[in-house]
Amino acid sequence: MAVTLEHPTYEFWKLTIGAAATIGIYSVLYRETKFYRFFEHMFLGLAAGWSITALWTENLYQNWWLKLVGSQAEGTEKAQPGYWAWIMILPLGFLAYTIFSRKHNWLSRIPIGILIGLGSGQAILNWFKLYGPQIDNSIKTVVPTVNDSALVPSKLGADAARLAEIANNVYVSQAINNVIFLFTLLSVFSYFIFCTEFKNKFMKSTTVAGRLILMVGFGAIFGATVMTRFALLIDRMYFVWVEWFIEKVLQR
Amino acid sequence: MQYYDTGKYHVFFVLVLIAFLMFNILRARGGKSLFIRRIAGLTAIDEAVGRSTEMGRPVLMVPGLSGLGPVGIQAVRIFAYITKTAVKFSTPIRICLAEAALYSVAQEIIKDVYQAEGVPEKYDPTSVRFVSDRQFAFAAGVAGLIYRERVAAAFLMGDWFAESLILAESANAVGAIQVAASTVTTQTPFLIAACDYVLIGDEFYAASAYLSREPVLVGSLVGQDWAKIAIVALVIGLTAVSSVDRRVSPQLCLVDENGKHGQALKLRTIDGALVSEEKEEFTDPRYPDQQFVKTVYRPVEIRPLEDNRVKIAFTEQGKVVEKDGVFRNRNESETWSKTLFKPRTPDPLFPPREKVQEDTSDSTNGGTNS
Amino acid sequence: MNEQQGFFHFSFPNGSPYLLAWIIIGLILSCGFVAGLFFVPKHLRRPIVVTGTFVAGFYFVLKWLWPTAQNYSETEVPRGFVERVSFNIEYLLPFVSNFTQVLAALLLGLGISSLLRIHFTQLFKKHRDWFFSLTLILSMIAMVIFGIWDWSTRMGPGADDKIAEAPGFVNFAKDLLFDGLLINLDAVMFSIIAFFIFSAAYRAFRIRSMESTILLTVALIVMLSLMGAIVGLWDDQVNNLAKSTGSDPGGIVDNLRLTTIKAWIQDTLQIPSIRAMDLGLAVGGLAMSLRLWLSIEKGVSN
Amino acid sequence: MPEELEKKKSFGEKLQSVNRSILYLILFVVVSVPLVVTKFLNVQLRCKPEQYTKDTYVLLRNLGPNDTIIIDSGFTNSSRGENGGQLEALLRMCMRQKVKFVLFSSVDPQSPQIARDFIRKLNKERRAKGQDICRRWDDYVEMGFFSDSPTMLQTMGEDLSRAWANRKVKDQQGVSRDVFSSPPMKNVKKIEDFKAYVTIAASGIMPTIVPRVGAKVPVISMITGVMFPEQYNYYKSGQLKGLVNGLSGCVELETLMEKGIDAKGEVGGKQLPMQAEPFPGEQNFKRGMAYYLALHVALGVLILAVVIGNIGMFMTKRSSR
Repeated sequence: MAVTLEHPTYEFWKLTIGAAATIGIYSVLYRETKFYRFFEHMFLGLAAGWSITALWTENLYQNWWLKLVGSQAEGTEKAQPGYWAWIMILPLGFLAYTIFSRKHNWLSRIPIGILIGLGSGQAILNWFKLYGPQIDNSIKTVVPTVNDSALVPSKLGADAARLAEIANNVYVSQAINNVIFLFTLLSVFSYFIFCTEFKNKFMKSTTVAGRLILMVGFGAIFGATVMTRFALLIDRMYFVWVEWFIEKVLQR
Repeated sequence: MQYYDTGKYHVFFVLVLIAFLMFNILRARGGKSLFIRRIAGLTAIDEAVGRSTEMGRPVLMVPGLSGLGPVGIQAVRIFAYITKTAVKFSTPIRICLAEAALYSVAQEIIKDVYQAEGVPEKYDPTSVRFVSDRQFAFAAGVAGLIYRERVAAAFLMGDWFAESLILAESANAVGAIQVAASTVTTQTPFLIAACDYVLIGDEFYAASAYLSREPVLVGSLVGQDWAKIAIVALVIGLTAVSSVDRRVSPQLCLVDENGKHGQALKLRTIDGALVSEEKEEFTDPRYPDQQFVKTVYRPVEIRPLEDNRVKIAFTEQGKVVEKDGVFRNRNESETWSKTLFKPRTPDPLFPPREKVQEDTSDSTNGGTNS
Repeated sequence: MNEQQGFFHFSFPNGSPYLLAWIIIGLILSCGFVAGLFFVPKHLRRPIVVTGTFVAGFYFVLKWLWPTAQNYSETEVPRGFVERVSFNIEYLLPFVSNFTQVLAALLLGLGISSLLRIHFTQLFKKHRDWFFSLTLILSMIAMVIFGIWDWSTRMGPGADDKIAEAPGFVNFAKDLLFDGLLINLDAVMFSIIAFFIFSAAYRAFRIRSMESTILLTVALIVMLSLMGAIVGLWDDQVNNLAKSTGSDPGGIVDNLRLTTIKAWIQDTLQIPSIRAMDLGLAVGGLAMSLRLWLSIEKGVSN
Repeated sequence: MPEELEKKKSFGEKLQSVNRSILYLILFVVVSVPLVVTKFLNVQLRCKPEQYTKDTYVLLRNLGPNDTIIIDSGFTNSSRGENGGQLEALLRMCMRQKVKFVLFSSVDPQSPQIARDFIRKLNKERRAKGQDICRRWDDYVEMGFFSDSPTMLQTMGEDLSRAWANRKVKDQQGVSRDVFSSPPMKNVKKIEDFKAYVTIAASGIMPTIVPRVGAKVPVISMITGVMFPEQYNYYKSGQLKGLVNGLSGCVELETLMEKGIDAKGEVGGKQLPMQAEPFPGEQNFKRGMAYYLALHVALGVLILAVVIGNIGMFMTKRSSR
């Protein structure tokens, strides 16, 4: 049988190297050792190397080279013409490297300026698409539309029409929640007003409340994030203990 | 496209915000002095730099993974100010970047700072360094630098992602003062947990204005406040409107049947009365032997008009009735308002265009090759 | 390609001599243009940069403001001026995106050169860390060589499958460097955060001030609500309570469920607070983009 | 720190200032042990699916062999702990329901490779079980990595045929052919023809995707817990049709695959017609459940540590009074 990338012996050594790297990096938790430094620099080197590789294989080849020289017909695919004008981007790009010259480094600002322009233009273009719905969604009804029950009735066993009715009415409790929602939004906003120092008592307290409620949001984020971090650690440990040690070394 | 995606008024709204910004920028440029309130975290900068001067250890500045964009450049502007202070005490600085383009900008800006302070010879080009554009390689590299050079102050400001805590805790471990700011709200709590001073949210954009007091920046900061107030006003106003009219005027709204997609839409007025309803027997392929009955609410036609108004035709006791009404996203479970923005049904206002002959569409359009 | 008669065209079929000729001409032309820039007088420099920035941004701003016809498709003829313009805006989009990527990609060298500069100096000055700098440089070179080589072996129909059956040395090398090392190093560095979060939480979560207390409490609730077993036990208690009080499960008792409490916190407090913060940042970002686009931000274009 | 200093400390102070490396060691142990335990005697903890997970499941479970979805898998090994389980569950559902999918990544160039490995792994399983496997070109196509996702997605949202013009994918013989000629794209002419756009990522790419394609195709986001609160906004504002929250979300999905959702929306309920069937007789609890116990223990220990720290603080306060 030909030795493939799935060959057990190869896989074993691959995983072993992975495990070694794991321990090497974790050693920094104890202190910054030579062991860590070695893996850190290897990491940086590999990363840089991969960036260069990907620069050609993932980006320039597809987006520049093929467009420049075109392609022959292949399979069911018809040939693509080459657009010679793409060559003109090279000198423009290399203008950026004038940054190392003391005399002409202003030229490097041309390509960079263009990139900045493109970036900020797109930011303006997508601004409302991104934040509009969020504003739109902050508009809630603060007056209940029905008074028959304060709480939202149970949805269990309700038929579609009833569900729709529940979904489309604002009950007293919801109205209260919406008021809280609105207050939260406004108080946090008030905390981020910079052009004035709030003098009157109400606004002062609102600002303080805004900061406190922010902490609620942060707390929730923290709680949610802890799960991810632990999940990733667990996965690493799973790799080291189960996938490598138990399954490969102990062959269980 | 925005006209159809979000309606004219939304574009108008953004234009208003932009107008506020420009107006205030011009006003400030015109020499009008504007007030900015104190921002707590920023007063710590001098303290931190001073401390690292005493200890003779470098000041570390990292803009996270920010690329060449608003955030990254904003961060570098703040670093420029910090560098200015550091140059005064000739404290060594380290700026670690994760993007090549931003690296070149930062190098320029920092070099200019040394020039402006009259000590261009003191500028060490390796003090501004590109570490890696790969998130965790970057984190590993900067963490290593923190441990090796035992930085005395760390400024972590910009687009922070998972790596934030790695750097914050490493810096904490070597006992550095840390001032942090993140535009990525999900990372702020960790910076709060691990750092000494944190600029929350918008304070990051306020910082450079606060520090440099440049008219343009101050003006735009005031403009930002106006814009925020405008947003608040919009929210309050529309809340009031919606609360009232939702209370009094019956409106149309579409309900997606038990949350599933691609199902018949139900049409009812806001006071709960059904507009059009048919009972329908159906079988589910999964249970061939059983018959189910469901009520189907099927508008005949939904034609979007401008700014969220739609005309709806539906059958009422057999005959077709037309109504039009305003649609606003009333409760989060509803998602139709998004689909209403872009009409699915061909719009009668736009009769189909005539077709061009095939395959003359390519070339003749420099390099577009779409 | 029925327009091959005539010397000037924007595009030529792959491998045609005209294409090569025009590529060379294009190169000469653009180099000439760039060379011309070297002799631009001082007072014209800023205007050039500013114009470049403005024009680049203007495309998207125009795309934003210009009314776009519905269901644009290349096979249709525009009606009137407005549609013609909007059609062209749409038509340019892929080109602009490509242009952005390529230009941004060409700048990577700046970063790499900075990296190499630092480590080569360490290497040649026999700095105490010279060995590690050597490691960095070697692993970088190795990755580039094997990365590109491996990629080139995967060109052409069926190559991937052939390699899957009988990979060559280069494929092993790349697999080892990339999947074996780089990917794992990524994962390790990511997972190490768990340790830091642990120590940070232990240090920071003290009931000292109002703020930290709130942070702590909410975090605890959310954490508990992520532990299915805990949630299960808790909900059982709530169900029993509901039964004993005889209230329907949708009723008031239901609000005591851990997930309900968490959901309430998220919907009523977290969402608006974070949203307000995000909108603040959004406005800041808008202002910054505007300043950058119009080049009134100091230090970047002047 | 030196011994004598250690001695001077009161018990309360000690509780407050446990050495970092000790904390790290504790965490290391409490994470490792449960994993091994689960490995050998598979523990199954209970779990209560959230509404957004249910939405996801309902949407995906009701797809059929003629439906095509987009799987935008943007994660690398570094977030495998959460996204890996999610992708595994998703692929299992697709394979069992014969749902066709278009696989690409708008986030990271390596992600396609990772996804490929997952498919290979699952196919190995299916072969072992004697089920038919999921074939490239017939059942799914790989579009690779879109290096400039924002603009690519923009174009996709506006005109798919233009966005994917001249995009080649490999067929079973490995010959590159036009993507639109592949079986999964049989019924797909424009973005609306996809039944869902499922993105699995560790980064906040939702702001990129939602405004560009969100209005035209139901977007489902399988995300790490970190991104959850941010993405939850999009779910609440209806821009996301489904959401899977990290590891717990993954376990929820597995639970739903085991139990299904009935007409009333109850998990494991029997009221017909089911909103979403379970997968009876299949092995539904996989990676998610393998990690679940360890997660519980780790979180427990974290809470304990916080409590101990606070106790220590109060003890010192009292003694200083």
